[in-house]
This record gives sequence, structure tokens and C-alpha cells, in this order.
Amino acid sequence: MAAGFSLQDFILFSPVILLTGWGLLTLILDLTVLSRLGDTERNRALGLWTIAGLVSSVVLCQFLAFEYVGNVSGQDNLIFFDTLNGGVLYTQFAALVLLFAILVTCLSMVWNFTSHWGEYYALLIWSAVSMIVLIASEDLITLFLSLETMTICLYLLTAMEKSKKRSAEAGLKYFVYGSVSSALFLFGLSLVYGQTGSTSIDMIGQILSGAERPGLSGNLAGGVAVLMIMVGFGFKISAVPFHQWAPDAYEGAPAPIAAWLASGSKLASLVAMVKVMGGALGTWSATTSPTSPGWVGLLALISAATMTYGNFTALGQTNLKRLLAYSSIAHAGYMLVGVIAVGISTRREEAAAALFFYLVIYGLTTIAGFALAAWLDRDLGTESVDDLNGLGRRHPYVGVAVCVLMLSMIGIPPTAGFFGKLYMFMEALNVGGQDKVTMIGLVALGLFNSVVSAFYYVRILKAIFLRETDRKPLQNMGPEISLPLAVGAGLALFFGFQPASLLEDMEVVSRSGLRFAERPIASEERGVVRTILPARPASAEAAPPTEAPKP
Amino acid sequence: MIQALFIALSAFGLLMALGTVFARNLVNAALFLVAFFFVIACQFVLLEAEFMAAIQVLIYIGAVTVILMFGIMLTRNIQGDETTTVSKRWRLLGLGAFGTVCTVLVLGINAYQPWTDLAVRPEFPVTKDSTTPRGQAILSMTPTVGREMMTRYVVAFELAGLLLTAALVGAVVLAQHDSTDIVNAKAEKPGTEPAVTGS
Amino acid sequence: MSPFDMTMTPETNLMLAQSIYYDKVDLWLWIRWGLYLFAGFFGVFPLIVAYIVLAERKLAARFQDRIGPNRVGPFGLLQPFADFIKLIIKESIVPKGANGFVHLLAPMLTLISAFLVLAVIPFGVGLAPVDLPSGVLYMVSVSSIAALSIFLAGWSSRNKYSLLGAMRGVAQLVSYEIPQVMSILPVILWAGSLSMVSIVQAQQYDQGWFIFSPPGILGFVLLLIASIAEVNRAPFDLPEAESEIIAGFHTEYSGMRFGLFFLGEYLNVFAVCCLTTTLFLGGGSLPFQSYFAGRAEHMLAAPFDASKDQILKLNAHHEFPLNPGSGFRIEITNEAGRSEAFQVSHRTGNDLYLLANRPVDFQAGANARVTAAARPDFASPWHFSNLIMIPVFFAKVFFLIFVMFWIRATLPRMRADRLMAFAWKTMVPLAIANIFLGAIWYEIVIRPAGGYGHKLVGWAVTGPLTLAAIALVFRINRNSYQANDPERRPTLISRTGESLLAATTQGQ
Amino acid sequence: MSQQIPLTWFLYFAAASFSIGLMGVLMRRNAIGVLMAIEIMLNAANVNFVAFWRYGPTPASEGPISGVMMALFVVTVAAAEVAVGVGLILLCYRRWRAADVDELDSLSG
Repeated sequence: MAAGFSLQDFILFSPVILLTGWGLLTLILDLTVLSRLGDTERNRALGLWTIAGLVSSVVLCQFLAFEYVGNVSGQDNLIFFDTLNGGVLYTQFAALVLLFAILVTCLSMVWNFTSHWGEYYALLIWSAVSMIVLIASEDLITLFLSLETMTICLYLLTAMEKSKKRSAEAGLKYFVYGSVSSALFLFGLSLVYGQTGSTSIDMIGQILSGAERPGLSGNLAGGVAVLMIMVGFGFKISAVPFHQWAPDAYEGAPAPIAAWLASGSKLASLVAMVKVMGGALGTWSATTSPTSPGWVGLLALISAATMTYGNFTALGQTNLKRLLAYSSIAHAGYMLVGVIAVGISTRREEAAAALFFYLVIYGLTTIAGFALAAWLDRDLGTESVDDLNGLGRRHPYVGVAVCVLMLSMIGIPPTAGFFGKLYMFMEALNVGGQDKVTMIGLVALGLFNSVVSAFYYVRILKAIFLRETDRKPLQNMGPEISLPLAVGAGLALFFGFQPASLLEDMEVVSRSGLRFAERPIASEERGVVRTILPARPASAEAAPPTEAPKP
Repeated sequence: MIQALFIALSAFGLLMALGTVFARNLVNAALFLVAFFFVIACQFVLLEAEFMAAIQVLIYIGAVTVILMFGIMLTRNIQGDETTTVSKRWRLLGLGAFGTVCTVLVLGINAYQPWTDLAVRPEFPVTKDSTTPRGQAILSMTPTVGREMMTRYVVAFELAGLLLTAALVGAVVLAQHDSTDIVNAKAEKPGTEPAVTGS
Repeated sequence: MSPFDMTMTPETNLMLAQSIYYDKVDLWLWIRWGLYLFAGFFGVFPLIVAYIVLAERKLAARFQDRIGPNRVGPFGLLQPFADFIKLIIKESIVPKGANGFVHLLAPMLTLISAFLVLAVIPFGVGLAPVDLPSGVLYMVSVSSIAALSIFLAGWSSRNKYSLLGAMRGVAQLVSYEIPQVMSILPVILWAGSLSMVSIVQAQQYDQGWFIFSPPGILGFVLLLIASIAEVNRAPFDLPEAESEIIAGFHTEYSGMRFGLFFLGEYLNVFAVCCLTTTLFLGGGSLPFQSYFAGRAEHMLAAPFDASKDQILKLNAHHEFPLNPGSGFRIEITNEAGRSEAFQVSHRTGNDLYLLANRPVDFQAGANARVTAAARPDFASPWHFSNLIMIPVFFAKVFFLIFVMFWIRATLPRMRADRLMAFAWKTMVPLAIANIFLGAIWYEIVIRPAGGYGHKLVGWAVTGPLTLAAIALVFRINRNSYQANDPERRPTLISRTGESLLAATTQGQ
Repeated sequence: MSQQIPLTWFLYFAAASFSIGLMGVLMRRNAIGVLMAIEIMLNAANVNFVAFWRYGPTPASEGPISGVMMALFVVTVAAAEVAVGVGLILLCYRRWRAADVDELDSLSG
């Protein structure tokens, strides 16, 4: 049938439309009704208003998920001329991004770091919108545009704290690195477009997996394209050669925005990366022969460098935000292992599900970590780790929560972080073919790095529990700090005891949302993984979506 | 004939790009950039995309360059002379990157068979009876762009609107002086004051 | 099938007819360019400009109760030539330390952009130097070069006042370009084309002048104001405000370089007046000409399914040359009274192939009405109607120029911040509102019957809405035109204006 | 025209100007200079898109002008990027009195 769009597409897309309008309303509200209020009152009012909008959008998402796409678990849930995904992937991840956004909004209400609250919250909402579109986009044009919208909103939010020098500097550095990398990314896209003549991710995957296409062998232009696209994504998720912006941006940005950078933008960019690298360029992934290496080798190098550099540099950090920045770089390294597994595994959906599991847990915990930084910012104006001294004595519950968070970030069993790493590394070990050795090495390095990371996470715990305080004590944190902390720690603990529920959900998402082009499977399934995860049919029978009916 | 035209045009454009990169004076660099944009517009005409050429002139030469000039005027000494010098290391790095990327790209283009085969621009004949969508698009680009924007790329179109709105809002907020600004010692008077007038 | 799929739809067919039409024009293009360049550059336009200047001096004198230049020649008619000779023989000084090349480039750019704008204006039948399918877009983009030239002039002459004037000028041009373009959009919507010639034809044969509608009036006024600002004339002549910054961006220019600026400025005045005439005053057409356009009643001989691109047999021999692209619109009314308008796709003998946007089926005996007069083939400039059209066109243009002089002689110069506030708080919202009003007018009047719809209903609906929009905008802005008090947090729009304004003031 | 321009010529031009832009990004210390270099890179990518659209084959499911649409949206993005970039540069200039990337030194590590 001819692709088109109907009213249902708009209904499915209504949460995003609602949010966009909500952002405009936020601006109008700030300039008209609240224009006479002081900064603090406006901050509180607009924050509550923003939370209301986000919550209603989440509700709308879930309603749609049950009403329209809840039962759709096929390849075909594309809307708007197949440029967007209207399926479970879209609804679930939209709800997730909005949850992150709600927590970030709570953190924004902690203290006054700018006087332009209307613009601040509007840009926050719009960046959430563009993240959702980025996750849902099935077309390179939509993907590039939403990626740019997201990053431009984030540049602006980063520099929004106009009373501090470092905020402006962070914004400019973020902007310069970001726009250069997006220019490289765009050139890579243009080369891919030249080789396939299509901008639809799925169509690119099908064309590249055609019979007459011998992978990447002898295709230097394709290699350059992959490299440039990898630069773009690597910047967005702060992988190592392109990470220089991250520590500065995280430290300079106000704590909520740093949390937003670490959680939302990383989540959206990684999902888009899985789509492009696994879906469109998936056929170029594996090393079919020593003469034709796929992008796996390169990504493995990046991943190894990222986790090692992140962890070892984090060891020396004293500023809490900077420490969290380096830890997020390290986590990006772990996640790249998952991306590689998606690229070359025979069980791509499961690998993607494991990666998404890790992403969710990581996002929640890191937001909670930045909530700590926001607390310090409000009461002491500094964010050094030593400011946490003796926190556990005065606020035992906070101590427990932080303990859970840190254990989850290290990956210690009772918490969800452990299962995230476990699933992802098992999927990574599940691959076969030429790249098996690489993956085993990567997993080993990942485990070693987890041990290394334990040192600086434990340093925070040591400060909280063992050290005596030597500074003026923190005041009680209001609900706007305790909520993100509680949500992060609680969910980390809950999914630590109920990992299967989240994993099942993520598998539904990845199976119905991601579509990978067929690729000659190089290896047989491994029996060992079956004991942990029930075996799924390989993605070979993933039908091309073009002739499937619309929901 | 047209090949010679293309070669001359491209050589001019590359020279202008080099000038943009190397000019000591930023305003001169911006002027070179204008020339480069114009060459790109000519390339679009050679590619039978006159609509894109018009957009190129309108947006880049008309708007982007003007914004850049404003930026130069507001941040540099008024004549826009470059004051800082590039360290030898960065200069070597830049030249190295230029050499590698250019070589690799050219080699890649040459190595890719389907591109080198396209020596002749394909024709999309448009007759009364039979026509191809692309032939239609080439003949009347503007209506096609309009319809595509309203149908296939409607989300992208709306997203572009959102992008421009966000950029406008944010840029205004950033460029505006306000009370929470840390005022530099040598700072000029706040921009929200009215301009000098003869009254 | 979905209505949105990209297959060969009748609309594409319609575009096909148009593009073939333009290809036919293409043959004369180069010859006309040559003629245009020679005649335009060396003959007509400098002469027109010279006498515009003389007329301005005379009129300004009259407004101020003086006599004006009356020495050289009868009634001072040779004064322009005297000025010209003076400008030529004066020494052209390039300031020390100025960037010589840019200093020369700037006035040239002004002149070039003015001439390029004039290149798409249809002065009469077949007298459009080049009829681009997207002429309005071209016009907008080339006229945006003027801002660059002003900036270069100010920057290259290493003079504080020049630079200040240039920054002001650029900010002003950038700000007023937005309402200027937005006020054109309804016209494009109504004419359904970006080509100047088609816009004039739509007014001449189908819909009457576009100014004869509430959105048209509003758009015309907005376009006129924005154009006055675009050409830096009083009351918007801040870039060259003598009382503040000596002569603005051309302080350091003298001799023929100044002459080029002079020529370019007045050429711009002429160009924007031509543009306004073409877009809103129907080019060279007489008022209400479209109402006398011929009609003809025909009976449908055979059942006709337009979706199948079938032959329409008109049983009466019609007197109009129903060629494709000749702009005929054939309106068919079936017995149920439902009527549809179709374009002629192609024709063999008396058999017409119509273009339909939607599948419709008409029985034999349905009433086919030819609702548009035949349009003369625009290939030859020697069409008899030029005898009427060219004088009418220039009469309109010179009336608009007179209005500009009038405004200049009447209104005092604006203050810089008021200038920006007016652009961003008044013109832009009104222009945006006008787009919606234009869409309403299109839905009521133009779409149903190709311009012959219920004009009265259109007036009744859009007129009050237009007044309401104007009243609303001015009401909102009323107190914000007071001196800005620190209590009020400026609204976003005024912040935009002020940050641009901040740019202009920080340039010094 | 009797003689046609091969596709690869456009690609060579785009590749060369792209790498010139990259060089500029690396060699310019002034943020606005970097911005100009980025513009060069984006334009090179645009030339690629339009050239591929005009020469290359496109699958049936694709729109008639996908490449041109991409270039069009890239132009939009570039305009927004320049506006935001100049705003950020002004912001930093008011604090450091310098628009050079490497003079921003309050953050380190």
C-alpha cells in the first residue's frame, strides 16, 4: 500500500504534540500571568506547571500504549510515511524520557540558578520532545533534525546559569564540540545516502544487505561514512576520543541539566545509535574476513578506551559532578559493548533488550547521583566530595539510598546495576564468528573496570559513613531532592529483585520496535545463555515492513 | 564547455574556502565565506536545483553571514583583526587532518564503483503521457517541496519550526544582559538601553 | 489509495502543463536578457532615477513652500544631468587605511541587488525581463544582499560613524525583511504561483487586484511600510541620520562611488514600488478588468469523468484559444448544482483534455462555463495591450513613489528603539495574522469558484477580523511604547528587538 | 549539453571543501572562525546530498526529492546553529573579553 498518514498517526503522536504546545504555554504563562512574581515563586509555579504537563503526557502515552499499540507486536507500527515509529518502542521510551524529565524538573526547583524560568522550562520540555522524536525516528532526516534540536536545546540549557562564568564556558565548549561532530555526522550520512539512495533507516538496511553488496570489503567510502557517523554518536554519548566536552559541560552546567545530559540525551542517542548502527549499517558490522573488518573492531577499541579512561580518570576527581561525569563516560564504554553485541549477535533483540535494561537503570541512578550534587549546590554552593562528610550520620535514610545507588553503579548483586551488566555481558559473550575473541576481551576489560570503578564509588560511601563532618551541615532536603533520590534508589533496588519484569518489557520493546536487516549468520547459538535467558527465535524472519499492513 | 565552467567555479570556491580558513581578518574571512556560499549556490544550479540555490542565497548570504558579521563586530576589536595566533602544533594537526581526510575521501570515491560509473547525468524525460516523479520535481521544484513538506516530511517540518523557535528563545535569553549577569569590569552599557539618538 | 502517495497525480499533471509553458518562454530568454541589460543599465533606469530625484527635490520644495531647482534648463529639467556631471568629475576619495576593494565592492553590491530585483518585474505584456517560475523567492533572496552591501560600506571605510550607521542599517533591514516577506505570502497563496507574471495574470483575469480585500489592504500597507524601511527612507532613514551620525554608512564616500550609492538607493525605491504594484495593484492591469473577462456557456456533449482525464466535448464552437497554459478554467455545473473548475491539460481540435484534482463525474447536458478570458501569449513584447499596460503600470509606480515622498516630507525620523519595537511588536504580529486572514479569504472567495466567489461574504467575514487583529495588536502594544520602565519584564518579542538593538548600540 | 559533469567531480569538490572546513575547525582559535569553518563543512555535505539526489538511483519507496529535502533541513539547522553559537559567544565574551576557544579556562581537568 502507499504509505500515508491518517488521523490515527496524529492520535498516536498526541503526547508529543501536547508537550510542544505545553512548552509554548509555559513561555506565555511566564510572560503574562507570572511576569510580576519573583524568581523563586516563578520557579516553583512553572516547575509544577511543567511537571503537570509531563505527567499528563505520560498518562496519554500509557493510554495510547494500551489503546492502540498495546497489542501490536509486529514489524509494522510505522506512522507518518514510515518516518516515525508509533509502536511500543515509542510509547515506552517516551514514558521513560518523560519520567527522567520529571525528575530533572524536580531538581530544577531546588534552587534559583537563573531568572529566565519560562525559557528554561520551555527548553527543557522541548528537549524532551526532541528526544522522544529521536527515539521514534525511522528516517535519517527526522533523526538528524531531532538530534540537532535536542543538542541545541541542551547547549542553551547548559549556559542558562548566567550568574556563573563556568556555565557560559561549558555551554560554548559543548557547542563547539557538538556542532563539529554533527557536521562530521552529517557528511557520513550523506555518504550513506549516496550508497543507498534512501534516507529510510530500514530501507538502507535492506539495500545494504542485498546480495550484490559484499559488506564493507573494498568500500572505503562506506568505511569513512561509518567512521563519521560513529564520531557523531560517540560525541553524543561522550565516548572517549570525543569526550572532552563532557566533564566541563557536566561541571559547568547546573546540576539538573547535568543530570539531563547524563540520562535523557544519552538514552535517546544510544537508542538512535542502536537503530542506525544495528539496523541500517548492521550488515557492515561483523568481521567477515581479515581483509574486510566491520565497524565492530573500531567500536570495540572505542569502548575499551572509553571505559578504561573514564574509570581511571574518575579515580582522581574531587568534584562530585566531575566524578559523575567521568563515571558516565565509563558507563558509556560499557554500553558500547552492548551496542557491539547488538551489531553482531545472532540474538539481536535480546542484546538490545539487555542494553536498554542497562540504560534505564543507569539513567535513574545517575539522576539520583546528581540530586546529591544539587543538594550540595543549594546549601554549600560547592560540589566537592568532601562536602558529603558525615552525611550518613545526620541523614541515615539518604545514606542508605546513596549506598544502594553506588552499589548499583558498581554492579553489586542485590541491585539492578548488577543484572544490567550481567545481561549485557552475557549477550556480548553470546556472539560468534571472527569477533568472538574481541568480545571476550571486552567483557574481561569491562569486569576489570567495574572493579576499578568500585574504588571511587566507595570513596563517596566512605565520605558519607566513615568521615566526620567538618563543614556547616546541610539543611533538610525538600521533596524536590528526596523524590529523585528515592525513585532512583527504590527502582534500582526493585529491579534488583525483579529484573525479569523490566527485561521482559524491554524485549517486547526491542522486538516490536527495532528492525534489523537480514544478515548471513556467522555463528551458532550458544547454549550457555539459554540458562539465563530463554532462547528467542533469531531475527531472520523479520519481515521487511513495507508490505505489512498499518495498525 | 560546462565542464570547464564547473572546474573554474569549483577552483574558485575552494580558494574562497581556503581564504575563509586562513584569513587573518575575520571580516575578510566572512567575505570569502560569502563567495564560497555563492559558489555552492552555483553548484546547485548546475545540479538543476534552482530552488536550493535561491534558498542558499537567501539564508546563507542574507542571514547567516549577517549574524556572523554581528558576532564579529560585537566580540572583536572593531576592525575584526585576528589577534591570537595558532600554535605550531595545531597548525600541523590541521594540515595533517586536511591531507588525510581529503586523500581518504578521494580514494574512497574513486574506489566505489557505482559512483564512478555515473559519468553522465541521468535524464528524467517529462512528456505529456509519461513522466517520472523526479522529472516532475526537477521541472517544478517549489510545488514538490511544498507538498513533500506537508506530507512525507511533515514531522520533520514541524520539528524544524520547533528548532527555530527554541534557537530564537534561547539565543535571546543568552545574548540579553540581565541583573544576574556577572558584569565584567570593562563591560559596556547594558544592551537593553535605547540607542543613541539625536534628540 | 491514500491521498498522499507520490504517484502521478493530476496535480503533477498540472505542474507538467505549467512547466511546458515555461519552457516555451525559455527561447526568448537570452535575447531579452541582452536587451534588458543594455537598455536597463545604460538607458532607462538611470534616466528614471535621475528624474525621480528631480521630482523629489521639486516636491519636497513644494511641501516646504519653496520653489526648488529651476535654473538648469526649462523648469530645471536638466538639473539631473548637471548633478551627474558634477558627481563624475568630483574626485573619489578612499580613506587612508580603508579596505579599498571592499570599499569599492559595497556600492556595486547595492546597485547589483537593485538591478537583480528589477529583473523579474513584468512591466507589461512580455516585458518581464525573465519570468522565473519562483520569481518571488528569487526577488526576496537577491534583495537580501542589500544588507550585506550596507555593512561592507560601513565597515570598509574605517569610520566610527560609518560603522554605527551600518550596524543600525543592517539591524533595521534584517528586522523589516520579516514583515516584508510575510506580507507577500497571502498573494502567493491567492495566485497559487511564485511567478510574477502569473501573479499579474491572476489579478488581471481571475480575481481582480489583490488590494481589493481586507487582507489585501492590510498586506499592502505592511508591504509599503516595510519597503520604505528596506530602502532606508524617512521616517526610517536612521542609517543615514544626518543629525546623529554624519551621513551614516556612506560618510566616507564621494564622487562616483557616492553616485553609485545614490543611484542604487533610488533604484531600490523604484524597485520596491514596482514590486508593490505587481503584487497588490495588479501590475499594468486596469481596475476591475477581471469582471469584463469573457464568459461563454457551453453544453456538455458527452458524459465526462474528469478523473480519467477524458475528452470534454464542447458542442458549441468556442471563440477562445483554449490552449494549455492559456489559463482557461472551465467550470462545470451538474444538474445537482454542484460545480467544479478544471484546467485545460491539452487540446486537439475542439476536444479538450481537462485536469481534475479529484474524481468527479458529470452527465451529458451538464453546463460548462468558461470562467476565465483567454490570456495573450506572453512571448512577444509587441502585444497591443502594452499600449495600455505600460502607462498604467508606471502611473501606479509613480503614484507610490509620490506617496513615499509625501511620507518623507510629513513624518519626523523615528527613534532607534521605537524603530525596532515597531518592527517586532506591530508589523510582525500583524503580518502573521494577515496570513491567516488571507487563508480565510482564499477559502471563501478564491477556492470555490476561481476568484468569482462571494466577494461580499469574504468582506463580511475577513473585514471585521482584520480590524479586530489591528485593534488587538495596537492595544497590546499601547503601553509598551512608553519609555521602558525597569519594573516591567520585557516580553520575549521586545527582548528580541532589544537584543538586535543592543547589537546596533554596541557597535560604536 | 553535449559534455556532462561526472558525479565524482561534485563529490571531489564536496570532499575537498569538507576537509578544508575541518582544517579550519582545528586551526582557528576564534570561536566565530570555528563557526565559519563548520558552515563550510555543512555546505559540503549539502552538495553531496543534492548531487546524489540528482545522479543516483532512488528506491521506489523514497520521495522524489529526499536529498533536496535533507539539504533544505540542513540549511535550517545551520541557521539555528549560527544564531545559538553567536549568542553563546557573546555570553562568553562578556565574561572573558575574548572570543577565543582556548582562553576559556575556568574549568579544567
